[in-house]
Order: sequence, then C-alpha cells, then structure tokens
Amino acid sequence: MSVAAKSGARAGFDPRAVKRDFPIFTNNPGVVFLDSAASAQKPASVIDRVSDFYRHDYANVHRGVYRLSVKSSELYENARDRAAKFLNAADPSEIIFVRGATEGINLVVYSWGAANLKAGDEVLITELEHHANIVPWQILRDRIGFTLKVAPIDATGGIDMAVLESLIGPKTKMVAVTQLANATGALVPVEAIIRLAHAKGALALIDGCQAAPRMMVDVQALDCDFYVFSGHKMYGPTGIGVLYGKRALLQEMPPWQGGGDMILNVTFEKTTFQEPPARFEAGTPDISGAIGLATALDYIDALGRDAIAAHEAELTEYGIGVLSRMPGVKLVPAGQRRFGILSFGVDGVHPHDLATILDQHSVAVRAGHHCAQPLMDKLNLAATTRASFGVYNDERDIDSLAAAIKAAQVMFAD
Amino acid sequence: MSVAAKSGARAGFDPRAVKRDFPIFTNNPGVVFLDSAASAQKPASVIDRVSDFYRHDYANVHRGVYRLSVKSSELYENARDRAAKFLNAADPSEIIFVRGATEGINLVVYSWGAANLKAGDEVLITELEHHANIVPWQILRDRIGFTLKVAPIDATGGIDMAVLESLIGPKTKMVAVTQLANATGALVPVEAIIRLAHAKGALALIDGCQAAPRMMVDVQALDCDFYVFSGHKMYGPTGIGVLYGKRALLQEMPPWQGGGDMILNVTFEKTTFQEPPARFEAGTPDISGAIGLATALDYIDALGRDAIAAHEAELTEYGIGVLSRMPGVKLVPAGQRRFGILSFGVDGVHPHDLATILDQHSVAVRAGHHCAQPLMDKLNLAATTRASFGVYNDERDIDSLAAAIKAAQVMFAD
Amino acid sequence: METRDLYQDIILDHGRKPRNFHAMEHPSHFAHGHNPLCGDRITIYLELADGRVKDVSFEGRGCAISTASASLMTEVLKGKTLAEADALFKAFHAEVMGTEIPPVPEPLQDDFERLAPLEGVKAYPARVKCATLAWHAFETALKSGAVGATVKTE
Amino acid sequence: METRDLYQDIILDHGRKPRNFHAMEHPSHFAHGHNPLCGDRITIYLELADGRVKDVSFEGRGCAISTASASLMTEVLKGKTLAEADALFKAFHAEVMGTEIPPVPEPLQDDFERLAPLEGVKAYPARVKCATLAWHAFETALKSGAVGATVKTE
Ligand SMILES: Cc1ncc(COP(=O)(O)O)c(C=O)c1O
Ligand SMILES: Cc1ncc(COP(=O)(O)O)c(C=O)c1O
Repeated sequence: MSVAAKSGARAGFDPRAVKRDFPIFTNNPGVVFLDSAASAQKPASVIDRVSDFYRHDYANVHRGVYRLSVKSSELYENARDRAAKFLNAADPSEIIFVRGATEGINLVVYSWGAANLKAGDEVLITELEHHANIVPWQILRDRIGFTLKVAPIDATGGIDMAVLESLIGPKTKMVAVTQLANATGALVPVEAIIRLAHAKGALALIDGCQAAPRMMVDVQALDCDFYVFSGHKMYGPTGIGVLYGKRALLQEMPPWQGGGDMILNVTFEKTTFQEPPARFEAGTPDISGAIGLATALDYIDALGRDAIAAHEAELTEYGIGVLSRMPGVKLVPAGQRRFGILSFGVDGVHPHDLATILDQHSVAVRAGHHCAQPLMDKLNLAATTRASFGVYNDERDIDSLAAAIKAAQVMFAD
Repeated sequence: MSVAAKSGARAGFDPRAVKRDFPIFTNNPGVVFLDSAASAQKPASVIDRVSDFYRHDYANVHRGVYRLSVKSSELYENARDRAAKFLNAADPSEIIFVRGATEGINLVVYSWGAANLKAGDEVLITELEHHANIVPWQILRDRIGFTLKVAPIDATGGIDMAVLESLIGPKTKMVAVTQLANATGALVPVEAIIRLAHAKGALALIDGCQAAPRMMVDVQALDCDFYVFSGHKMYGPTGIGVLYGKRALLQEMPPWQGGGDMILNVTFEKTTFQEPPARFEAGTPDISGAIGLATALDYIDALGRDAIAAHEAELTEYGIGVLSRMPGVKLVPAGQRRFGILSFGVDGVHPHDLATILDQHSVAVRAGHHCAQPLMDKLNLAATTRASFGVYNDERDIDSLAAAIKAAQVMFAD
Repeated sequence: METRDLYQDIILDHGRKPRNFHAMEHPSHFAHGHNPLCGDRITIYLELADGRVKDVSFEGRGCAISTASASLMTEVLKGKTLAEADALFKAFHAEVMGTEIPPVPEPLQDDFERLAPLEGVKAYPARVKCATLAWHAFETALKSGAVGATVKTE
Repeated sequence: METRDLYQDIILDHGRKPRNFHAMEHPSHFAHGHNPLCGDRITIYLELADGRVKDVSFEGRGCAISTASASLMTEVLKGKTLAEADALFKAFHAEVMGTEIPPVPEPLQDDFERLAPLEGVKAYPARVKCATLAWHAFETALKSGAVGATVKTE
C-alpha cells in the first residue's frame, strides 16, 4: 500500500502524492490525464499484484486438486468476497465476474430478459444512457417485441422525474438507469427511481460504471436488483467487471453462455446447471483480472471512498468555476448535480480539433459522442469535449486544460 | 526474448532452458507442472509486457484522439494482426477477441446459430468434445428445436470416421469438432472432417484450445469456417482468446452482445452496426490481455512451432512408454494418435486420491472428468488422472510422475 | 502436512473395506449423493424409528476419502436420535471446513472422536466435499423419505 | 510534430471559409458521408458530363480537417476525368495513411501539391478519417448516382 493511500484514509488525500502511485505519470511526465471516465490509470499495487500472481501462484481455478490450483481458486474467490464487501452485497454468490459493464448488462438482458419479458411488457431506460444500456435492450426487443420506453431529460439536463414516474406503469418490468451519466456528468437520483420501480413491481438495474469509482455504493441500501461496473474504470485491469444481482433473482435465472464450470452434470441429452454465481461464469474466467480488481478495490478503500467523493466534488466545482468564466466555453447541461465529469463545447472550435490541440499541450480529453449518441441528438450536439477526473488529478490539471483551450481559441480566432 | 527461445528457433529447444523463462518455476522450485491442458504458465516476457503496457502506454482504445489512446489502440490492433498471422488468417478483420474459447463458441452459437438454424436442421458434434462445445449448442437447441447429433468414438478412442461421414447429410448445417481432445489427448483428423462437412454444404467450427498451443495451425489451409482458442492455454494472460471466422460469414452475422464500439449509429428506435470485427466486440475489450497474448504468440513462434510439436510428440512417446510399462496403470484409449496429453487410471487408486498424493510429491496433474462428462460416461469412467505437457516440461517430469504414482500404489496396496 | 496425515491407516482401511456397505430392501429413507467433480456416487439408506437411526447403510463408488467418510458415518450414526445426528454433522462439518467447532454434547464425544481421522482433510480444500458427501446425502434422505432424492456437491 | 504542422493557415482558412460550399439543385450524383465518431456529416454533389467532373460542391458540418479536406477536394476535382479523380484519391489516401504513394501522372502533380497541407494528418491516426471522409463520399456518389447513398467511416 502506498504512502498516499495510507495517509489519505482519514482526512482526505493529497492527489500529488497519489499520482506517484501511478507509474504511467512517472513514465509520461507532464501528461495531464483527464479521461478517467473512459478508463482509469492503474496504481503500481494493481500492476504488481497481477505480475506477482503469475510469478508465484498461477494455475487454472476450481477443478485442480494440487496446491497452485487451490491457491489460485482461493485468490479468485477472495476477489469475489472483496467485490461483495465493496458493494455491501449480502452474499459473495451475488457477485458475477464479467468482462465489464457491457457484458454485465448483456447477461441480464439475455438471461433475465429473455426469460421474463414478452410482447406487451415495457422496459424503461433514460436519455442519459450509455450505448451499453440501450443496444442490448434493443436487440432483445427486436426479437421479443416488448416496448422500450425512454425517460427524457428536462431543460437542465437532469432526468425529468415527473415524466419518469408517469412512464412506470403496471406493464413496466424493468427500469435500467445509469447512476452517473458518462457523457455529461449528471448525477441521477437512483434511490428515488429504484423506489418508484419497486412500487410498481418493476425491477431496477443500475449502471454504476461512472459512480462506483467515485462514491460509496451500497447495493443493499439502494435495494437495486442488479448493479454493474467495469474494473478498468476502477483503477483495475482490463477484461474484468462485476454484475451484482440479488440472490433470489439470480437463482431463478437461466444460464446464458454455456461451457465448463457452469454445469453440474452434462449428458448429450440434458445438462443441469450450477447455482449462481458459477451458473453464469462459463469457461475459464479472467483470473488475474479478478485478483487485480480486488487489489484496486483495496486501493480505493485505502484512500477512502468518502475522501474520493469529496475530492471529485472539489475538482468538479473548481472546473465548473474555471470553465464557466472562459468566454466561448459552454458546459453541457447536467441537471442538478454535476459530478466528476465536465462536458463542454468551445465556440468556433470543433471538439475533435480541440482534442487534437489539447493533446499537443499534453492534455488528454475525450471528444465525440461518448457512446451516448441519442443523448447528443437530444442536446442537438454532434459531439462534445469531455474532461473527467480521477484520484490523481488536481486543480493544476484543470488550469492546464484552461490554458490549452485558450491556445486553441487563439488558433481558431478569425 | 529469452535465450531459450532464440536458440530454439532452428533446431528444437532445451526445455530446461525454456523453464528459466517462466518465473513460476523459479518461485516454486521442484514443482512438476503437468497441467498445461488446463492452463499454461506464463513466460516473463508476457508478464512484463502487460506491466510495461500499464506503466507506459495505457488508455482506453478506439475513440481517443490523444497520444496514449492512439498508442493503446495501435497496440491492440497490432495484437489482432499478430493473431491473424499466427493462424494465417486472410485478414485481421477475421480475428475477434473474446474471453476464451468458451465465449468464442457461444458467440458463433448465439450469432450465427440463432440466425441460421431452424427446427429440422442438424448440428454435428463428437463424443470427444469439451463442455464448451456441447452446452451452448444444447441451450440453443432447446430454444430453436434443431437436432444435435453426436459422432461416436470407436474402440480405439478415435472418432469413427465412417460413422461420422454417415451422420453428415443434407440437413447438417454445422460440424463443430475439437482438434485435440482435452480429456484423452486424441488428435482428430479435422482436415478430413472439414472436407466432409463442406462436401455436404455444412460449415465447420474447430475447437483449437489444445491444438493451437502445440502445433502449426493454418486456417486457410484447413479451410475451416470458424476456429477458436484460449489465450491462457497459449502461455498468454487469462481473459483473452480468439475467434477466427471467415470474413464473408462474419459479415452476414448479426451482432450478439450490444454496447459501445460495436455500433455505427444509435437512436432509440434503431441501431446500425459496425463491420466485423468491431460488430462482435461490444464494450471495452481486454486490452492488456490482447497485448499480452500477442507477446505469447511471439514467444511460441520464437521457440518454433515445429520444434514445439516435436517436443510435445517426444514427451508423449516417452510418457506412453513409461506409463504403459507400469503395472496397474492403464492409459485411456485415444485413437490413432495421442498428443501432448496422457489420461490414465491406476488400479485401486481413485483419480482424486491419486492427484492428492501426486501433489504431495509436487507433481501437479488434473483429476476428474476434464469438462468432458459425456466422454467419461461413454468410456465408463467416473474420472481419470491427466498429465499434459508444455514447452517447459522434460522427461524428468515424467519420471517424477512415475515415481509418485508408484508411491501411491504402495500406499494403497492391500 | 504429509499425505500420511490425510491417508491414515484407518482411512485407507475404511476406504478399502467399507462397513455397512450394502443396499437396504425397504429403507424408510434414502438419497443419492453425487460429486460430479470426481464422479463419486453414493446412496445412503436409512431405517428410522421413534426418531432414531435404527439402521444405516450405503452403496456406491468413490475416492478413499468419501468412502471412508461414509463408512465411519454409518458407524457413528447407528442408534442416534436425529438431534444427535445433526449435532455430529455440524461438528464434523466445522472440523473439516476448519471453522469453529460447536460444542459437542458429552455423550457424543466418543463418536466425534471416531471421525477424527478425517480431520486432515481440512488442509485439502479441494477434498472437503469428498468428506462431506455422505453426510449431505444423509441430510437429504431425512428430508426426502422413502421416495429418494439426489444431492450434488461440487 | 507541432499542431501548427497539422493546422496550417491554409487548413484553418478552408476550414473557416470552405469553397464550393453549397447544395446543388439537380446534381447528377450525390452522397452523404458520416463519421459518427466526431459527428461529422457531409453531402457531396456532383455534376458529371462526358466522363468528367463538370461541377462539384458540398454541404455539412464537421471539424476543421474534414471541412478543409472537402473544400480542397472540390477545388482539385473540378474538370477532372473520373480516372484522374481516382488517381488523385489513391495518392491522397496513401499520403495521409502514411503508406507508399503511387506515382502521380505529370499533369496531376500540381493538383496533388494543392492537397499537401493535409499531409500532416498522417501523424494523427485518429484524424485520418476526418481527412478522407469527403473523398469516400465522392466515391460513393459516383456509384450511387442521383439517388444518393450514405457512407460511414469510423
Ligand atoms: C478442448 C477445449 N475446448 C474448450 C475449452 C474451454 O476453454 P476456456 O475455459 O478457456 O474457455 C477447453 C479448456 O479446458 C478445452 O480444452
Ligand atoms: C455509464 C457507462 N455505462 C457503460 C459503459 C461500458 O463499459 P465497458 O466498456 O467497460 O463495458 C461505460 C463506459 O464507457 C459507461 O461510462
């Protein structure tokens, strides 16, 4: 555990010290990384944990009698326990390891959705969703014929809660919603939405991709039915993510992918399946990914999740201040509360040109539709430029962003 | 590149030198690892490549304008090129990165299968298949109602080719078969099977999990329609694998998982999808896994694939000799050619007890049904003990195995 | 830990020559146990009367651990009340899982001692299910009665 | 490489004040180009006669690179035969991809020179598609004629 992480647990942390935990910044001095919403950088503890695992304890999991395999299985299952604790799940068997949020949502759609949805039913999503929480539902809708409804945003860029409430009715079987909009940074009142869904007998799936790395998440307090996040946005390795599902639901769900480890008994006629989570983890899992993710969750908790949330909020406030004082810079509306992500436009400079020029100033931001094309259409924007924060960012990074924007404005001035 | 790998490219290699490329053996001196069929150990070059990537070049792929993301995307696409070259695919767009063979087969079943199979059609598999090439077909069969036929083995444990030929008819749409049976080590004449399938207008999917790490594979020479392998069995990281598909086929196939990166355009009404391979890679891929896999393929090619095949064949012959001279030890039938894998029983010692005792002698083998329960049923075995080879094994490992088996026999003697 | 600590003579002996190893013609309760991982299959037969295990036997094939565990189980269960059987299972389960063992009532302590040779299993997590298969089948038999049922562990 | 090498004055100028930037009432051929990544949308209009580009114009919104590239393209394509247009596209495409540039026929060398300000794009792989969008749309227009079609790049 790094010094930065240790000292931060109580009274907030020093992002400059935190930055030293991340080798990428040592190896790319001067890089101002403002794209953690796309994927976060990795602390040395995570990188080294994965290497150490391969160097000391590697073997396939679950079926080996020998020591390395037993150890590997134990580490893999410990990672599941770790993720359960991180989300405050009631039981580790409620944690399914997937490649990322996208696979997690697809699993719910193909397993729960295909088994439970029929023509006439309704699934409600919102205009703030990432493609990962739109396209899988569309694919299944086109097969089954249920109705996919979309709760709109209001003029402020937040979910219009009155309309959302009116869209949940007796036919609604699922409300699937992001906790924090990746394209705009709008924080969504998911607690209220989950309550509304349950009041009408619908389930609630929360896309926690952007929220989970930035704030405390307690799935039991939320009472959501499913929750997904991607490890690579949580300072963990690529290739791993988590689907949380309430045990009673998972137990009733049919398998999706078939293969080894998810079966109890196979004959050519008939196969009986394991209990969750094994039922949903066909084939050899990303063992090192899960173990690396557990270390990343340790890292987050060592910094302190409240401290991280406070840090992200501070940076967001500071960034809002800086950008809104710049002539020609317009923040994209993000509802009542903007958190961890700033999406904006600069008059006369296309986001794509802007990102290229910022890159020349060593400022890494994202330009485009952020996998949220329907939201962009609604906002009547082709693209935006997006700066998003991680534990290693500090206010100077925002100052660098502002300076680089100014340079672009000068270049593009008539 | 290690010394062992460099010197081995021409005239075979020295497994004792190769072993030094694998840190697990330095850190666990004395371990006799005979379970590479379950998962192979990783050379330092692979482990370090992944760390270095995270330390120097990490960012999300595909959509970033900034340097780190461009670099990351380039490395990821280079890994695709590398895999294409490894299999001699006609084009890199024929390579889809998946979690492993299991996900690869599920992708074919859910995308190609769901779009092309109907009641009355037939899919042919064999008795040698791993659950990964049985269960997904069963799941789709139960939904669609096609017929799943099974080509039997003959008394020698190889595929009965005459019966197989008779099972391919005008209704056969797909022949899905393993190239090397993981439970017994039987090498399957897939070239002939692919020709038979094509002669009747059926497609052919080859499960290359056990073959690809052990011998030259040329998908164009084979003329197979799909080919899958798992990176973790190829000395690469967990979480990554490859599905090869002929371009013309992939282009006609509908997407399976939905999400970011696999779409061209999304509205709430309708979504248009990317060309392959992007169409089939929804969400953030296992970027570091793909890059690590490319390094593993480099490692394999540096040792030389013919040299590896010769090495595996030598060990297999030696192992057959040693085990068949031991009283009470019976090799499970494996057809005309046994390759890289020895599956056996010891009279009076249950495989599970045997594996535990071997582990006490530092010999790591697998005991069980090897995810091939139907084959075990056919052979009237509840389980077997399996020793399988990798590039780091040598004849002394087999001698250690034999000595440990003897110790177990003594312990269990009446 | 030495293999010998796991494969003690008493285990090897019960593995080779299991006691109460036969089917019952008319059991009041029975159940199948199956561990697909190692292919072990076991059937437990019970004769219950007045809330006591009047007789218990088993059949099947399995590894030395599961066979010896089933054999020892039949020896200690004979004559026990259901509450006593349950107490023994709980204590045995905790012992092989390496978790805290609940207090064993004085009159059962000798029986619990007779299961001690299996204690070594706790150092072999992959083998714990072999040692508990018979007990899980016993529990299932109690619930399913004369119609039988199958319990699978893995 | 400095940004200035990419955003040369001539690019900024064509980006701000694109030439031939208008719709045609009755084009003989037209096509839409769309780069969903950056939201660029462009429509190319052609008036072909006797195998030559009599007139060419475009409309749409996009980044400076894609707009300047479309603008410069319309300038060089006017009056060219289809074979000449194709040769220019091939050479331009190779230039911005950083691959080997096929020999450019002598009479086209001046026109190819006029596209040189976009050469800097080859150092920005993420932006190459911006520079080629208009050309892809031009090619698509040739194939689809007066009914129009959409080409997407990403
Ligand atoms: C022949 C064969 N097919 C498929 C698989 C499944 O591979 P994975 O678990 O990596 O998806 C295996 C691995 O055991 C195998 O040996
Ligand atoms: C809100 C949200 N949902 C889903 C995803 C998809 O995550 P992944 O690509 O890791 O599967 C993302 C990532 O961009 C996201 O921000």
